[in-house]
Amino acid sequence: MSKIMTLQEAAARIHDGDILGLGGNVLHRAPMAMVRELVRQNKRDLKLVKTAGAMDVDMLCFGGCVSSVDAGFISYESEYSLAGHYRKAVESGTVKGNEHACYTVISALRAASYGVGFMPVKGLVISDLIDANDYFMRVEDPFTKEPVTVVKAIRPDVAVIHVQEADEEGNARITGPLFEDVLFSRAAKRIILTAENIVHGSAFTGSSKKADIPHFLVEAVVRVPKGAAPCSCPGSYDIDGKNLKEFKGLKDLGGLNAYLKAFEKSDYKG
Amino acid sequence: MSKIMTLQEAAARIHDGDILGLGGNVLHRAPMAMVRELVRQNKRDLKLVKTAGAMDVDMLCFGGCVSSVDAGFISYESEYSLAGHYRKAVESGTVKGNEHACYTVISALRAASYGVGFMPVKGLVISDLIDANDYFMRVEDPFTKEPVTVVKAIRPDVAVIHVQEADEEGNARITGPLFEDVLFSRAAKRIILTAENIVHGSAFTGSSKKADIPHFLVEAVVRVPKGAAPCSCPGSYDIDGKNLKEFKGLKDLGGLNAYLKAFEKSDYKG
Amino acid sequence: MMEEKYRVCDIMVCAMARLIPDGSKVFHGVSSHMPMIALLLAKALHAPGAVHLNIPGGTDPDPVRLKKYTSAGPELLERATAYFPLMEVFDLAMRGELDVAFLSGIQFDSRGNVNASVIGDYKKPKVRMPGGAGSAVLIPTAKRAILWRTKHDKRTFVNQVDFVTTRGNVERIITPLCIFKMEHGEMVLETIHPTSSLEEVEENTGFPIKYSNIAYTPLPTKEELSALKRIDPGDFRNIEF
Amino acid sequence: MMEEKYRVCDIMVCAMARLIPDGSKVFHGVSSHMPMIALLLAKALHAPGAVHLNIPGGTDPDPVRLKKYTSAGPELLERATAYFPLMEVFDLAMRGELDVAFLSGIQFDSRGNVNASVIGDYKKPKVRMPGGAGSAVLIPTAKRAILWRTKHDKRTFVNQVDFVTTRGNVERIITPLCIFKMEHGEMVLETIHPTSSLEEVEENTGFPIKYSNIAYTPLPTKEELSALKRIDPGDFRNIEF
Repeated sequence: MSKIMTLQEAAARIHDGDILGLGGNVLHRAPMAMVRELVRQNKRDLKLVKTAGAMDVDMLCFGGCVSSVDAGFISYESEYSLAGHYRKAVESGTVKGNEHACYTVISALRAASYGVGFMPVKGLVISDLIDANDYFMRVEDPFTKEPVTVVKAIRPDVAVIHVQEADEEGNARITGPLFEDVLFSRAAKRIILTAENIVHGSAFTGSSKKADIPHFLVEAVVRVPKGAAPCSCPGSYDIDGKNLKEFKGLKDLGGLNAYLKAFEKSDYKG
Repeated sequence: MSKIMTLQEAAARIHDGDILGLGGNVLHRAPMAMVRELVRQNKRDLKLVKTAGAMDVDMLCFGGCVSSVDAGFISYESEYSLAGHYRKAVESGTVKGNEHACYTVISALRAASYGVGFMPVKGLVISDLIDANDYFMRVEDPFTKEPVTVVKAIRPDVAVIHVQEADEEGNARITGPLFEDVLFSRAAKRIILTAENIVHGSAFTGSSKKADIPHFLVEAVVRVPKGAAPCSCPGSYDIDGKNLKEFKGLKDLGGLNAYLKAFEKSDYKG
Repeated sequence: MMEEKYRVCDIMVCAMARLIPDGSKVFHGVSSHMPMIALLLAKALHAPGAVHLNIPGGTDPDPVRLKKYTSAGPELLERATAYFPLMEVFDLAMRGELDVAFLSGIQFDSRGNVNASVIGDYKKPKVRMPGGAGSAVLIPTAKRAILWRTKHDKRTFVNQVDFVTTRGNVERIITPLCIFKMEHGEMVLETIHPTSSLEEVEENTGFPIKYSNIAYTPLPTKEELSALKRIDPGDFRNIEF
Repeated sequence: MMEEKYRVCDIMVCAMARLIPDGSKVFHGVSSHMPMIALLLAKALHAPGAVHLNIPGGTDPDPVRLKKYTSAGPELLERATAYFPLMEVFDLAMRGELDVAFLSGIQFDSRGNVNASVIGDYKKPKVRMPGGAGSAVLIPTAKRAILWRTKHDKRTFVNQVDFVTTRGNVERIITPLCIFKMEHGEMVLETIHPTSSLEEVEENTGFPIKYSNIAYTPLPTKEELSALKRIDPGDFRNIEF
């Protein structure tokens, strides 16, 4: 059964208020085409989840689509530096910045993927984060009676993952680093894939490198070549630094809309 | 730094009383050469851990090497059927049969690999196993206040894993099903590899399929072609049914010793 | 009603196959030739989109040749689409997304209790069984837990199991004589195999047989039998007998 | 003491490299060009057996060309021996087996508290920082947590951090002016870079400087500088300045 649809159709399956997991890491394999479409569709109240986000989180904050961000790190790394829109949104109180260690995001996603409500985390020992956030709690190890911090499960309503190859049923293979994407594909209730290339299923059955994400976890597949640009897509393209700088220079929503408009042809060519 | 050593030397690193994880699953890629050597070296009081064991667990029970078995299933599957020595050892009280669901072994190993003392397990709801075993406990989810069963971490002192390829530093690649072996390599304190082939490290660095087990987790590497026989080793050989039947027909320790003797040349050829 | 030419193993496997809807995610474990073959049969006939999940982790394998000695071998990775091994299948079930799990046990009672552990005292048992493998966590979590057992006698179907490895959520138990179905917490006779009879079921069951009407398990069709020969030329569906 | 031809970034990177013993398992994360290059330098010189762990998961990569914009890119899988991604590195640390973690923060006080989170109220902060990434769990669990920061002023080295992202187990902090070392729960001046002075350190630090004797950070050797040119021809070790 083909799950191929347009970017617009797939984005329409992400609803205001959803907990949204974003694949990739910092400027690598972020699902940028979907992020752009979510801004175009004027989504509201998205609750973002990612270990280390950058332009994706920043753009959604710029677009006013976000009510909270659960993450360990939000920045463009050293060359492109701070995520100004995210920062301003948290400082102005329009977005709740739920700080995690990257590992507690992983632990929270592991809990969701194991169907349990929480996960013990060894390393979170002394931190103001524990008392400042209701998703951390200090409990007693039931066997050793030692204190241990636990993190509450995060089960995204939907996760968007950009992959290099998917077949029309949703089997997908990632080239290069997996980051937390395979974990997201297990932890989230629904998975939307954007893919550089739609391949025939025999690409997986005939290879020793099987699909990383099996079709039965996937709800929608969108063909979007350059779907991670201007971020990198390992094996396909590196970042587009000029475009990144252009985005970082945008002053207002008018500028953002024009920027998004310029991507439409590429994002919709499918 | 080369970690290559003889089977005898590697087996000497497994001590009486150790919690011993065994790689592979039922009759596939079990570390049989090491199992044979442990019996030859007359190990005692080993606490075995495996999701689904067969000849490996049965032989160690036959040799009197075992004090407990934590597992979900011990049997040779349908054609070769029951694990008689294991069964007798538990029924006579010389071996403690700590029954798990296979998944609770996995959960216990996950806890160890995450450095925590326990792991919540969704599915273990109604079962006499919970009260019969001190490694299960019913607790309250600290967030939802719902009841949940937790399993105590199992951190093997050492795990023995038979792989198709390893380099002399201990980087190792598994062909075919991984079973729980990668998890064992993270959960156990020390890892001993037996390998069909010793390859050059460039086999991993030059390939897109990297090592499944990195060298820094590994303490010893032993070259043992046919090291899983008479069990199967995917990509290398299938089971030796005749030998399996011979083993199952053994009546006493004298028979076992003769059987083990016959393997010495093959096990020690290195 | 007796049909000489039909074998119980074929009746059981076909019955199991028909319980698999198209598109469902289905797991079988070790020592599970009958459900493995049933699943391959279902996929070959009415349920091409059923998802075959197994221990080695090959999703929807297309194995050249099944093995007689194992249902957890590397051939289940052959021409598979994705790698989704045992631990992930368990996780899937824990998330409530596993549609069908085929499991077994050694003792069953009329209230859906399953014993795969011990006869006698747990610490020093009279009989130590192989163990429940996935049963204790999969029977409660799979949307549908379908059990099969190739023995049907009063030591297997008992009034009260010696040890509750797990309880509840058993949908059906397929035996050499009949199919039981759980209804309102109680095991009810659903159909009798045409190779058996109500009397035989009653004589070999350690609890009183309840039923609303007497129905018979449909016999394998020609199409099913011919597909079975192709899928299982070694007749491994018969090894438990 | 001032040596015109030496750059602070080289002094810092060489100091970090020398803290890496041969055979140790070392992790760096995002925004971490300096420790990444320090680790590659250590491996090229005195610590060939140090294990390079990173976010993309390439163990001991031999990247053709580092990238200016990232220390978490796919080039860190190039010619790597094993795939051991971020979540596994965290697990390794939780098991007490990660030898060295290079981390950072925005504010530090003399008792080893690290703030990478916020200035002001956590819920509605005056300044929302990028976040501690791995710091909150790695600083307590790595055998050695080594911090670096390319700013050294009174807003960075404060009397009391605004928010404790994590505390304790900080071994050293390497700054553009000096190296601090934690001793008995207190940050002590270990060495001053030859490009700086005690006065400069004191003027730019928000807590009183403690030291037992005045020592200077050894300058980069010719061998180190020449290896640095080979490893980091793009001079990415300087991008934080």
